[in-house]
Amino acid sequence: MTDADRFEDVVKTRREESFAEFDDQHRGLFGRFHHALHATPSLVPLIVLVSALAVFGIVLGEKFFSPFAMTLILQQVQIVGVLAAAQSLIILTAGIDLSVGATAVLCSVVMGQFTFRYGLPPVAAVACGMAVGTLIGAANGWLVSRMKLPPFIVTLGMWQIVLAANYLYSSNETIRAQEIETEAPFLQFLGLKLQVGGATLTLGVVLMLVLVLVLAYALRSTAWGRHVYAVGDDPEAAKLAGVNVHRTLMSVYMLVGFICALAGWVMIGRFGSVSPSATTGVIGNIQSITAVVIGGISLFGGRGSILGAFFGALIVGVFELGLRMSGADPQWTYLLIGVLIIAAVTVDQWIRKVTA
Amino acid sequence: MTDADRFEDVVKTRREESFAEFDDQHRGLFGRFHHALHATPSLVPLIVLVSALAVFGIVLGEKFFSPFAMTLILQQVQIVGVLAAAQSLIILTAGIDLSVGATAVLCSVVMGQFTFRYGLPPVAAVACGMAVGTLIGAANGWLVSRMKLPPFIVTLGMWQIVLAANYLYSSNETIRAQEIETEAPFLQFLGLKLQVGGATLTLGVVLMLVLVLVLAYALRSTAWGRHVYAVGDDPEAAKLAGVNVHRTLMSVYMLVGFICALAGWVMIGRFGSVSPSATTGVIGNIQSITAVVIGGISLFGGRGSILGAFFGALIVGVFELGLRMSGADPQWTYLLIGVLIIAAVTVDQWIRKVTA
Amino acid sequence: ADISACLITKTDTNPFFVKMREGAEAKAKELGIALNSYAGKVDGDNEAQVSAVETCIANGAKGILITASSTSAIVPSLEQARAAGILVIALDTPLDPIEAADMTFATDNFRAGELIGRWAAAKLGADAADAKIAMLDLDVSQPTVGVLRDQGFLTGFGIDVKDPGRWGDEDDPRVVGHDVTQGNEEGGRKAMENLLAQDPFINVVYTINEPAAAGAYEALRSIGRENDVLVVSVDGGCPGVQNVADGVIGATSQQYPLLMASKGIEAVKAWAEDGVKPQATEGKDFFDTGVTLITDEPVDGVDSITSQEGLALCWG
Amino acid sequence: MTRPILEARGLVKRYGRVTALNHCDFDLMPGEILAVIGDNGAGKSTLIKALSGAIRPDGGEILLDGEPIAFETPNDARRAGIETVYQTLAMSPALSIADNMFMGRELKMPGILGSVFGKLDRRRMEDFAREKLAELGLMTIQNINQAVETLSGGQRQGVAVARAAAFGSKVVILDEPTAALGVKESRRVLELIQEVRSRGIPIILISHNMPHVFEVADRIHVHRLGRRLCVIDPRDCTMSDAVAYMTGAREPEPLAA
Amino acid sequence: MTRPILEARGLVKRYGRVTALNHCDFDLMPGEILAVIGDNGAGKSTLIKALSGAIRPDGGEILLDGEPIAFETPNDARRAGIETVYQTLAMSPALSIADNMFMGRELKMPGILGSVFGKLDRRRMEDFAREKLAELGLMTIQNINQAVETLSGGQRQGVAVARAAAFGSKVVILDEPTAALGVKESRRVLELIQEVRSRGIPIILISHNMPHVFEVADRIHVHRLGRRLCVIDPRDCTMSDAVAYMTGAREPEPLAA
Ligand SMILES: Nc1ncnc2c1ncn2[C@@H]1O[C@H](COP(=O)(O)OP(=O)(O)OP(=O)(O)O)[C@@H](O)[C@H]1O
Ligand SMILES: Nc1ncnc2c1ncn2[C@@H]1O[C@H](COP(=O)(O)OP(=O)(O)OP(=O)(O)O)[C@@H](O)[C@H]1O
Ligand SMILES: O[C@@H]1[C@@H](O)[C@H](O)OC[C@H]1O
Ligand SMILES: [Mg+2]
Ligand SMILES: [Mg+2]
Repeated sequence: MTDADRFEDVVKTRREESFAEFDDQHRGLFGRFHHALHATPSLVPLIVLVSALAVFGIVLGEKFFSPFAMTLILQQVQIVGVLAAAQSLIILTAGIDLSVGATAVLCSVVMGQFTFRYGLPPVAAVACGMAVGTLIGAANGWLVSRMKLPPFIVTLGMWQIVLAANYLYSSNETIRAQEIETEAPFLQFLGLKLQVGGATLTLGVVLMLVLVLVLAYALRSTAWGRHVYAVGDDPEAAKLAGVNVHRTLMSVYMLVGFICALAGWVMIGRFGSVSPSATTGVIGNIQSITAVVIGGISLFGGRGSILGAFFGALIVGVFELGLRMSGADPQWTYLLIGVLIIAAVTVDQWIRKVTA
Repeated sequence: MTDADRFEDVVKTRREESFAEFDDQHRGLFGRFHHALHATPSLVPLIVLVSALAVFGIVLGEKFFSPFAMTLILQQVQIVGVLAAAQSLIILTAGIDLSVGATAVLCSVVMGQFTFRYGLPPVAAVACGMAVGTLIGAANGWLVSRMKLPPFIVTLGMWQIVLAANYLYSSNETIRAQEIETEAPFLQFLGLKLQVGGATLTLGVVLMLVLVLVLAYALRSTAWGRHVYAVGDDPEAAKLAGVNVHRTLMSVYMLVGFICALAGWVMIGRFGSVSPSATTGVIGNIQSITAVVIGGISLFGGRGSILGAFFGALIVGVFELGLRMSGADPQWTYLLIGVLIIAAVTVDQWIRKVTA
Repeated sequence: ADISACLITKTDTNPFFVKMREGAEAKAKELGIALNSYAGKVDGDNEAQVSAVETCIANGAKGILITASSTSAIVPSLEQARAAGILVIALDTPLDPIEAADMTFATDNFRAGELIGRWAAAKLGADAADAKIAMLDLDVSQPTVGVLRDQGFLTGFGIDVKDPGRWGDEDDPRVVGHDVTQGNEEGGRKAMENLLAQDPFINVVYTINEPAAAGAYEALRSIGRENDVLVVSVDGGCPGVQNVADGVIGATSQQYPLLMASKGIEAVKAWAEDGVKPQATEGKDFFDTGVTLITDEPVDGVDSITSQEGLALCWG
Repeated sequence: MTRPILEARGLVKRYGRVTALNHCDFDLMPGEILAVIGDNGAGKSTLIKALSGAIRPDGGEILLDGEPIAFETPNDARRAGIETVYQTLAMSPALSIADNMFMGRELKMPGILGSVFGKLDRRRMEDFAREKLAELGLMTIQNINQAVETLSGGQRQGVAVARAAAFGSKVVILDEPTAALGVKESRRVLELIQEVRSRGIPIILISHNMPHVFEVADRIHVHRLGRRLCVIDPRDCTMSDAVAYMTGAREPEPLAA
Repeated sequence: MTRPILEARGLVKRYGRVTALNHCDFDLMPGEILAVIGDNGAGKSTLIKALSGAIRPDGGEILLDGEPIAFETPNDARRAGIETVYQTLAMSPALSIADNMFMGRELKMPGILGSVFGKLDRRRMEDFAREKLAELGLMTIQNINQAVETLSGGQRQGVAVARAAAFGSKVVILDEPTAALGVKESRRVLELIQEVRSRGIPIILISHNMPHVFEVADRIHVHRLGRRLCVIDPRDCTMSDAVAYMTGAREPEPLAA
């Protein structure tokens, strides 16, 4: 061994070492708050949500703070909420899905038409709807993962295909609520109401809540969830680290297709009827992406929590109902919602910054 | 100096060295093609474009290959083409602009209303339109660069704000082509026609072509262009390397706002009238993004060329006209365009792969 | 004001609805009623209308005036509203079933189409047998107004429409094709160009509304065919009637949104104060606010007024 | 003569106009530490990427235990027991240290929680990660749940090395594992390498640190201009010889070592 | 006694619960090569990021030529003549070598082409880049228009070092410039450092390579647990002393060097 090597001898003998520690400078209430924000990123949209509720509550009084209005918000966001859960999954993988809304509408049409056109039992028709959704998701996933096409383009194309197929297949005929109610009430299952005082919860709302919680658990606490984040963070690194990127992406896209079909079923519950021209087909994608981004999930993938997306959907819902109830003119409402979208994210950024 | 260091002595004496060279294995035609593809990424969408032209030409014959139909495509894509040029700039910085279409429409309304409501000379009204566009761009840029908000959210909010402002300001009143023609023909300036045989070029088309070429030059051959790419590639690295990221982003967003205003002027030329409810306000963003992505610019920024985006816009234009001429009904056209968007990008990926 | 009412339109990006709202607002002010207006984001936006109805219930409105985007899908929500004691009036577009509203104040859209169809056929005379017709419709989702006017036009022109519930299924060779316009100038021009590329000898153009007609005219003008093609439309907005006067549009069917709106507001007041519901037009199941053909080249067998007269009645 | 456990014949890899591997041969013997040295850009990383399934070579073949193999993905190689630390480290920046160490081989909770609900055993993974980092002397890591992107350059490298050493079963490949490491941490990595070898697992070590290479390697593969120039025995050669070969200052005798 | 050209007093920087700089002092004398050594994660990179405007410290002050300064961006530091090679290299992966070297200080064509049309002088920039790389002995780079992301780890580092050395006018800061470099390339960097110093420009060199540090440094700043532990003179101390200080095996006498 040569001379110059010997300086390494110093480190050859091991000493007792402990992990470095410094005084924690951020004690007290602010320190805790600070730490909580770091540990739970979805806290920020939650704060924005609570503030929005407070402001409208003060302006509109008990008309707004009634159990009726509060649960009405949940009912009004249930479709977007379910779609936002699906969209979150895709965005976490650094993708984007423009076809979610159209898929939901097509699936609801399949559920309806399979029952009324082909006389399938409603349960089977609902299952077929789920299958169609999952298949569409699988097609998206395969194009993204195997053919390496950009998700934006794949789902843009799929959006148009699904929407046009939906119009063509249904001949644009609405199945009326009255018919469904008498002949296939199961289709409206998710519209069942649980009334507690003035508060009204539908099964669709319950489904949304359960879905969000289950997905939050899966993303946080299972290997699959970790893989979803890793793939979104850096797919190349994930592949080298031994994640089966293809399988992860396929599972995400198929699950998303399935959730979209659920959203389609929720739509039947909420509107009673099956309508191929439901606007969700056209603007469901932008609505769900808005919720996701307001909820703090990065469009570049790998960062954010699905709870955040849910709060994002609620934030928009609160703004919309609040503004409508204050009687703002529709264009002013749109304009204000535009302002508030930007403001919500500004507040989010600001909170993150002062507590960084 | 110790013993072990001495191995470095070998490299202390410098020897004549030349850069490593290997046999170029890719000679011949394929080799050149191969190299050209690598050097010029916009070649791939160009190939897709030419193939699409060829296919429709074979199917439809000279009806399609007429100077009339060929220049009609240019006229039909002129607005999307201009917006796609703007969108490319933003996407190169790893942003996205959902407000381009709405901004164009608002600017055209400003040009019209300033002339007819306030009696400004048309030239001044056009200048005001440009100023409004640039201001909107500046607002977007400031929120993105200074407030560090995600471009998607900023421009989503701005889209709603601008669109609503457009309806509110104009009370949705159209200014008729006949009125403009008699009282303020300058507003329709970009609609002027250059007729050569059956071919019809408008000044708007010429503007689009010049704009694309100028931007291509600026991106490729000026320091500003390099900075745009660097900011999109890795803003952190660009900042550390000495790029003024804020100034670069502001310049891009303001320029984009200005180009949107140009698109608004092009719209007046094309439609003759000024209409606040033009569809471009609602779907101009998706159309331009589609063109950009089909043209091979990465949504993650820093990669791609603006010429590609222009070819992307043409590809969609060719598909649309070709399908309509073959008599496909609108719903099927819609569906097929979805398929073709995916197919175009698949071919693009495939060419890149076999020549990688 | 302790009486409050809601106006829910399909969108508020269409001058038709903008004027309707202005009419309602003016009347509401006059009668001392508080009016909240809502609108969908795009044509066909049922979701936004459902949310709007729910908001009206939460706000304790006395009456809802609605132009339904989806005539049947909105019905369950309106039933809820009626159950809460709210008077529901359908404007412009009848609900499905029509009894889902307490009353309907509307144009007969099929008839509006039929009038311009008959006019165009009569204008062409014998040439109608080998006309080449371009159909510029609203949207691929085939909203009901669009279908009714399209099918009305074809019926009036003497073409077998097959299923009257959808456009595009007829097989008469005189129909060159359908394309969609989104009801504005931009869409009108592009759709016209597309159909002209398909068949340059088109000589009759049906358009869903007047902005689409103006766009189609620009496309015709750019190839110098503006003088030998008949363009017909529906609406009767002031710019549209002016376009009839200028020869851009041959004939248009005028409807009366301000009338619908003011009638609706009056009905709400009557309901809130005296508990009475409005009555339908004799012999119809709705209150017909009327439709009038406007043209400066009248033909035999179709009643019409001139553009000069039309301008006095136009809206927007 | 024993068979190589991993060998490659005539590997070729081109990137556009750049030739990264130019008919390259390679042999790894059972139980040995094989160092790979060469100039920057000589093609060392490309070689090991080909061996570990991260890229597919344009030509040539790879044999594991004498059998030709074609890994489609790094996962295939991993399943065959080949564990690699890439020069780029291959970590998910936003995930924690423990998440990264167990990526693709997460530990589940015992019982129904793990088997049915797939719940991860955070605690066990964190403890394991902390222990492995302590073994490498990386005591400046203050928080095991820190995202990898917030680690210093050397800390990050330490995590990657700890991962490979902990899980490799057949071959461990290390591409410049000590480049960003401090004196103490490098020393620990060298010890770790020797410990892994003493478990009978052969190691491929790419390094620019000649004293380290000569200290631990059994054989040294000298890479130059995309191919194996020669293989030398550190007991027969000096560092100066090695450097002279790899920089092209001297030509090796035909069939060296 | 001469004034330090660049100094820092009591710098503090925290990341959430992690303390990266803990009341750290720093001095750089005119014309010297100052080495900074320390364990992984000791806070060396954080220190130089604070000095070069890449991060803003939570506390403490920085003085340039005795004047307090507060750089808002790296650009400010650069304009003041401080050129830095960051550990992460700070390059735009998709851009070419020449583009990266001239980022922010591009050369324009002579005449109207340059002044009015802002046309870049590609040729001149490429020739310059090629020449600087050749000086570092990076001869494996086959194509000067290659995107930086396609370079090997060492090649990439070489480009960053060449950039800083070519443009630094007041202070040059190098954060582990030779970590990924080969023997020959590292040697060239050391020569380059000495050459820069001979131009009268002081240099801060962070490195884990003790022989290199002791070969070129005039003074050595030993960093430990987020602060300066001591400054030692390489002529009075051995490498073993240095390593003992930085790893905490030995405590320095108060006020060493
Ligand atoms: N993805 C790629 N595209 C183009 N060229 C590449 C790519 N990857 C590597 N190269 C080129 O291949 C050659 C070999 O690179 P490689 O990374 O294998 O070198 P290395 O021997 O590992 O160097 P170092 O010691 O610096 O890590 C280099 O010239 C490099 O520029
Ligand atoms: N952005 C960040 N967020 C959180 N912690 C950080 C961040 N950057 C650095 N740190 C922490 O600060 C400490 C000092 O990091 P730094 O990069 O300065 O170390 P270093 O001395 O340069 O180490 P090395 O020699 O490994 O490069 C480390 O514990 C690191 O984990
Ligand atoms: O009647 C309305 C019509 O005038 C407008 O143009 O489109 C929507 C219709 O409901
Ligand atoms: Mg390498
Ligand atoms: Mg460091």
